[in-house]
Amino acid sequence: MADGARRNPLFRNLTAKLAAVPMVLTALVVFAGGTVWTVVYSFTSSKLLPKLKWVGLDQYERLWGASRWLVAIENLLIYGVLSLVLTISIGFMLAVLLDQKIRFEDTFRTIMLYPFALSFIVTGLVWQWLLNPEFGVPSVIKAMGWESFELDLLHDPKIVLYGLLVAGLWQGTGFVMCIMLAGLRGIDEDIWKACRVDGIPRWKTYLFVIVPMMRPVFITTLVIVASGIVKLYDLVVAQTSGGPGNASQVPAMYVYDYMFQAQNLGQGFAASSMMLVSVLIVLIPWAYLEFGGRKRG
Amino acid sequence: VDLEVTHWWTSGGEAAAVAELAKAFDASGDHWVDGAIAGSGGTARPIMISRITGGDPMGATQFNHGQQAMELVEAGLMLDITDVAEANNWKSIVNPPSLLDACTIDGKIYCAPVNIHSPEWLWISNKVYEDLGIPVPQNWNEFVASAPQVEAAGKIPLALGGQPWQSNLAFGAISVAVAGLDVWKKVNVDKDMDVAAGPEYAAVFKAAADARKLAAKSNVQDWNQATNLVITDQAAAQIMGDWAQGEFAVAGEVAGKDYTCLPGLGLNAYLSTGGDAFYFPKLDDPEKEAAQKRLAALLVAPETQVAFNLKKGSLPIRGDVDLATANDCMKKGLEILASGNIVPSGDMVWSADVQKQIEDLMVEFWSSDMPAEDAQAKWVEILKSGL
Amino acid sequence: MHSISVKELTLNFGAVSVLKDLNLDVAEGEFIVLLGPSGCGKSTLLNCLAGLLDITDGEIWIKGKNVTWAEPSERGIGMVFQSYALYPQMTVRGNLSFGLKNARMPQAEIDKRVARAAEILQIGPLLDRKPGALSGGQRQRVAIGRALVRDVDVFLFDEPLSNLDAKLRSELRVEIKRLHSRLNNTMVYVTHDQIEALTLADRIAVMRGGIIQQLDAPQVIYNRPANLFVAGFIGSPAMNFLHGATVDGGRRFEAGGIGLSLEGYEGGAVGARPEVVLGLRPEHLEIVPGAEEGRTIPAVVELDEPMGADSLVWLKAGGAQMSVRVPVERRMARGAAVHLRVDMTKASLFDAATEQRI
Amino acid sequence: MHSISVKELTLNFGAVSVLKDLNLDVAEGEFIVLLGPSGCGKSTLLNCLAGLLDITDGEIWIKGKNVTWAEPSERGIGMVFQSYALYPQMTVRGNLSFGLKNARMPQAEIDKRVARAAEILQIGPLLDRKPGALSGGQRQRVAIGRALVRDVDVFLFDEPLSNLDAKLRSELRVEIKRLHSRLNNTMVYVTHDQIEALTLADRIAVMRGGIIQQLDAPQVIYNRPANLFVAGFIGSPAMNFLHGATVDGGRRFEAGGIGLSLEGYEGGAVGARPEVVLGLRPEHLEIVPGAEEGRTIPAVVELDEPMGADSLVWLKAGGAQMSVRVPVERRMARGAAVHLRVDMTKASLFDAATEQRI
Amino acid sequence: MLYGTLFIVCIYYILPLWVMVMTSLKGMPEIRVGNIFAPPVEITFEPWVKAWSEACTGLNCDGLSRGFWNSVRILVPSVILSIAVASVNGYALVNWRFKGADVFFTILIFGSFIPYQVMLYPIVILLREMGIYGTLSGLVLVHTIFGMPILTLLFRNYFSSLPEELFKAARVDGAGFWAIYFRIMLPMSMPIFVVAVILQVTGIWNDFLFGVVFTKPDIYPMTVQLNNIVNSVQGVKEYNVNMAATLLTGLVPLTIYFISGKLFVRGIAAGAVKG
Ligand SMILES: Nc1ncnc2c1ncn2[C@@H]1O[C@H](COP(=O)(O)OP(=O)(O)OP(=O)(O)O)[C@@H](O)[C@H]1O
Ligand SMILES: Nc1ncnc2c1ncn2[C@@H]1O[C@H](COP(=O)(O)OP(=O)(O)OP(=O)(O)O)[C@@H](O)[C@H]1O
Ligand SMILES: [Mg+2]
Ligand SMILES: [Mg+2]
Repeated sequence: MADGARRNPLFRNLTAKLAAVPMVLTALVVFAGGTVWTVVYSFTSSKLLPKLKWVGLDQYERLWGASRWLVAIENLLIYGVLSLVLTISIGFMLAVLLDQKIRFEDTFRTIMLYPFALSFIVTGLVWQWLLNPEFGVPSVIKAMGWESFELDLLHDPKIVLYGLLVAGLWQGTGFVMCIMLAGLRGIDEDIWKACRVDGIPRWKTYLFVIVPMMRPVFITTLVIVASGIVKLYDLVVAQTSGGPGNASQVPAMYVYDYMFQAQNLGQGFAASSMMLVSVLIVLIPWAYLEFGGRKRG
Repeated sequence: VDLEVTHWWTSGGEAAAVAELAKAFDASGDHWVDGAIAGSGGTARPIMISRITGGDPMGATQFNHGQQAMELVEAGLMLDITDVAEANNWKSIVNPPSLLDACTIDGKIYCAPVNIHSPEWLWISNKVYEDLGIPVPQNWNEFVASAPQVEAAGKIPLALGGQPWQSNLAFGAISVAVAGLDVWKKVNVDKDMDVAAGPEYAAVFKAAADARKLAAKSNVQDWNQATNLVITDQAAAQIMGDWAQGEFAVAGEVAGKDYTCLPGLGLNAYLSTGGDAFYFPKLDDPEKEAAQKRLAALLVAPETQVAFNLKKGSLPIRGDVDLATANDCMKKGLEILASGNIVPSGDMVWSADVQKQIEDLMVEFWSSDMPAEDAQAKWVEILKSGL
Repeated sequence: MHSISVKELTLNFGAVSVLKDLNLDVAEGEFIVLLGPSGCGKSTLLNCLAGLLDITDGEIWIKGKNVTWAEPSERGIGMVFQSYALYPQMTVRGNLSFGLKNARMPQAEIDKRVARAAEILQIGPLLDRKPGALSGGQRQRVAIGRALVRDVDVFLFDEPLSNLDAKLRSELRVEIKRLHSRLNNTMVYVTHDQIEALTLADRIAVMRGGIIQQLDAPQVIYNRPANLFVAGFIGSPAMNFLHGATVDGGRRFEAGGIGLSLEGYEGGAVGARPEVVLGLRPEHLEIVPGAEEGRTIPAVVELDEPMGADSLVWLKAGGAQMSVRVPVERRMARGAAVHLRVDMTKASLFDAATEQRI
Repeated sequence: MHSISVKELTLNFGAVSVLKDLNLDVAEGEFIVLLGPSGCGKSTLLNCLAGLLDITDGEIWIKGKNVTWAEPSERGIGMVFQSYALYPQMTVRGNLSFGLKNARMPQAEIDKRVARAAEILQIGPLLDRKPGALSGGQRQRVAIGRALVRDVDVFLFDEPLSNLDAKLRSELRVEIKRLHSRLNNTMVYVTHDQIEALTLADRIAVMRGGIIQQLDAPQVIYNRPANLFVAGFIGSPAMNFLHGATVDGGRRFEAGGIGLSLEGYEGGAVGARPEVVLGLRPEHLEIVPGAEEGRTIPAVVELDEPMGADSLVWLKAGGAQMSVRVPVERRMARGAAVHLRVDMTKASLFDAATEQRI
Repeated sequence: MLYGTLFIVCIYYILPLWVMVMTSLKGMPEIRVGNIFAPPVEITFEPWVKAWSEACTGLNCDGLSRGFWNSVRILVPSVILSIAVASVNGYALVNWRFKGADVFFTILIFGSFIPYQVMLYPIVILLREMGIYGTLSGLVLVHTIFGMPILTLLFRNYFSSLPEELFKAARVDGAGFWAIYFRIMLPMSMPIFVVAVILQVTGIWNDFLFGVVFTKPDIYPMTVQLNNIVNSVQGVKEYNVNMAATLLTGLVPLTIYFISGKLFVRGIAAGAVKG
């Protein structure tokens, strides 16, 4: 009599476990497996095809000796910090503007969000063109009478990152704005009232009360934006191809170039392993805040 | 039989040349399925390699011959076309023979060369100099000397695209021209690192540093945009391979009249002979294999060679064809070729990895104010790593 | 001078009129409770007083000043919210002093006020904790403290205890009452809990649909509700209603075979009316074994609900369901036929058409 | 045969043990209420009965069958949730018949059962509406109906009335009681509202920290709480506690200058104990003008809370705060010195150390 | 003031679109001389026609039209499959927790941060071993895999915001895993499905890397064709054709945003922020 007998726990809710098989496989085989595979082969001298010829840390030594990689890392840091700060702050400010019970909110929101629908390739091309000093925005400003205006965001190595930034912000702020807006809408109405009764000016309310309260939203956004930054590739390829010179190189390009163009998989894998490490640096604090924090709460 | 052929020839002249190949292939009852991937070899190669290693190979694919495809061959992924080569006697007709050597691994032939490219050309706009009222420079040194006047006239002395390989190409051209064949060979073929670090190459880097100054104002990306600067007389000159000729032709310019071409930068009439070749990944289908072999034979056949290379502006891989219709520049090239003043291309002597690193170095060099000596030192380091 | 004076206040949300020509005068130091079903406009009225909503028409005076268009912080009011609305990332001290700091009050004065509020509310030990680390009751106390430190004349409470459990609610109720008797400032308190209303208020304003139905002392509201709505709304278990008519020139009430003498009913001239409603509170009925002419209603016991201290007996009488409160010791058998003696001096009589008290 | 029998039930969430060796037998047709503070494990126990949580150890028997590892739907139970948990996208009819359809019951039978449930709960006219278009009370009725159609032996309720307002709550309470007397099946009902517990239950299980503190009939729980926790938890306003000692071999209780004779206390042998707590319910105290030796406590009136039907007077007595329930007519002046007469037959006495009733 | 700021901000956002549209309607001569912001003097739809059906890459001169249908063929099954799998994942994670589920989920989330280039090689090997490299199903699988992390997160957050009691009620009613999913959860999840669809349509439609690596020319998606057209510089860049091609490529996701932007925001509020 099966009645009351304890069934094998493995077979309890069997359907649920079967349904989760795709997820488990993806997690284990693709993500975990792929990552481990990559890391393992980063210790080999694989060229065009992966081969298990161990070379220890050679690939890493070479990587950190390559000036292009160093430039890429530095660029990623600069671009990353700027982009994080600006995307989030601009996204938040736009959300605040839209949260003022304005008319045509839908229209404004759509306008700010639509770039998100376009691919980075498109974004890169359009801004490459718009920033062209000969017929883009700079030339128009010149034509409007500001003769001395010189701004060549894409061909001056010192400022090319800002050229990327302009395009990156254009594409990404709308989405962040949406998340922020949703976050703002989730704030208890009474907090606003309490602040008004306390006589706190609006900007102070945002800065000292609302922003701290939206911490989870900020963290989510931070993670989304940060993961995008680490992956930054298409935009650079489309807009500057890493140039002028190496001025706008990013790690993902290095990985790609060395894996496929230089046909030095080992080097590419070493670089990607370093990228994974940087991802971990971003992720672990987040996971700690997000999941560690929840258990306590 | 349908055969998918992948390549990265998408610019105007290139596409026209490919059309010739396709026409010829289709004429034999087969069907050329075009798999063009725009961009450059850098974009296209990973895709091709992924497909071959991923088990979904195309029927034929373009590679620069040399070390690029070697591992694929070693992994047994490529079709051995020795029989085709023997049947058509490629050994004796392919000129220079080094082209076929690059296709040969362990005595077997794996690729069909289609053209010869030589990157060491200087293209000069005659109009710019006519306007200035000075004679058109006849070699690199004269060109450098004339540069201040060009600049004073508000034109760019040297057009250079922003893509990394163009910086690399410019350096390669300058090095053959300035250092001369022997020195070049000592370093690249005999791998003599002392020479690489020596004074001959110091001069090369010095010349490159000069060129860097001249190209400072050029801010285009694609090579053909740079060529276009010369065509439209906004720039005085460009260092580019012989394929630039196709662009001049498409624009209706006439060699000698509208523009001048100087092989080996007018200093040393040596050309390095890289080129494109087609490889044929192994397919399980015997019918397709037969078609692959038909295509291989066709690519080397004289008619195809003429039609293709005329359109592309490159040199044919066999000396026995008649290029009467060839223009001024192409003839210059053919002469050099016939005289045997050739050097092997970088693709043949250095691995992709080393070349990529040199490319990175050159990109850095051309876009910064890195001193020539530093660049040379780094360059030697990279070469040493590839020994 | 009234502490608060609302004159002809109208408030529309778009096309919907939520408050209609509302008048309300609150005396200095008075504790007013706004009571009414959900959506009747209590919070809206409170928000209008606080200046958190722009009114459509009318005037609001606080302490003799027309503040109709003044900012909330300028009105001399403090407000306590149902959800506490504490600033989660600040300590209790920060919560209390945030408004004062913003008004550029000297630190010494701030410290003094915070200390005083902490002492009054007994939250001294909590001052350096964050709201997340407080219990519901403690949070509510901090919320009150935030109003307290502002040293205002008028306190506005919007259902401050609704989020707390029953036990805590009754404790804090007593505390608020004590706070009021200590500070003696004007308080306007929104709730839908009638026990809170009855225990706290000097006067209760019963609202429905944006209109004040009755504004009076709790006992008056309870014992002499002005209309059917108030009668039904106040009291738990609810007042029993018998639909019938007054006959004999208003001397008798008759309904479904029941006849009751109206002698002793304290309303005005009743007169003969075809449709009236007689309201009888459960505790004003008494279960007696035998009928008494004109004073009792025959009834059958349906259910008996012991509630600890006393017990509620549900009966069927005169076609209606009635409840009677009895001491808990008295258990009634289901189906027993009994009689309910009516205390007519405590009954309420309403005109069925106008719903007004007669 | 017990209707439900829980044997040595243990449930851990990770390292936290929520239920500990819990035993509970419920008789056929009994109405059991689980009562306790938030987080004490009431819902957890109910979910274990329903099979919605896998228990760590122990056994659960329903109707004589060991169902410890049976699926929820196989246990012959119906469950009603606090948030109604109606399927928003289905009509009322769809909600009621969903479970039956899952069991592949013939349509005719489904229709019959739905019709019967609709008739019992008087939701016939609502059958084709969606839950969104129903009021809170109606939704709760549908939720009950969903259990009803399944024709189960055991009903499980998890705070079914908590989301409703006071008025509706008392109405539905009566309805549930009626439903029980009509269907006469076993019901386990979770609540933290003691009025619900006291009025509905045949027996109440008072829980704390995953342990049943006392399982008894409502009047016993109310009048003879087994320990301090139960005494303090049940009753609103709460029982008054005086901390003191029994002297004279257990014949007198003394605390802060108060002396009370324990004569009439119905507990067992009291004996002399240094630390005891005397519990007195507000309605078992009487305010009298003069002291009576050994029977009264002197007190000073602090506050007076009229609550409609009666009034609560808060006093300071013997160093503690006490409350007394008086008729609403009797208003007490603040500061008045009075005496409280204790009805010792209804008092409770606890050992301060073990917290158990003496 | 408020509207002024918003207006200026909007110019920044609108400008590129404006330029794209205007340029795509101009002829090449006008582009060479004119201001890029000026509306065309003479409107021509030729660039659009050319981009759609005439532009050449190599030998193929059928513009984007072929890529469009390929993209649709890739898009539809990828979107459906990835959302189906991810929603079931989210549902299983929230309501049918089993041992280790969190570990897998964590790995999955970690996966969403891995640069795609890194995974390219392992995936090539994986697909090769499965024998579906270069096929439509291979690409669909790749999109499903890479869509999984973020979508699963989205669904997980959403489902955990639904009342758990509904799930319990359904279990008491005897519904199993699939019955609850289809009959109870799905009908309640429209907002989050909208978000998922929008994200996936955008992501998959705009994808270039996977499209080019995991397919072959006869199933190249539109973005690959776009890249080919834009990068096949034949003499001078034909900006008008490029812009028209770009716009054509962006048309599908753009339309979806313009139509359902409102739902998107609502869904984001329901799924992304809670969590
Ligand atoms: N911002 C608003 N826009 C439109 N209508 C509103 C708004 N705020 C409130 N209302 C409407 O005004 C009426 C009164 O709302 P109010 O919040 O004052 O009710 P309340 O009496 O406080 O109810 P509760 O007891 O539920 O808090 C309700 O019908 C409500 O729907
Ligand atoms: N899934 C879970 N994981 C860990 N702990 C849990 C979980 N569910 C409940 N608990 C803990 O178990 C204890 C009992 O919870 P339970 O929901 O049974 O309380 P309750 O008596 O129903 O309270 P309430 O009156 O608030 O509904 C609580 O301390 C709670 O924090
Ligand atoms: Mg309200
Ligand atoms: Mg519970």
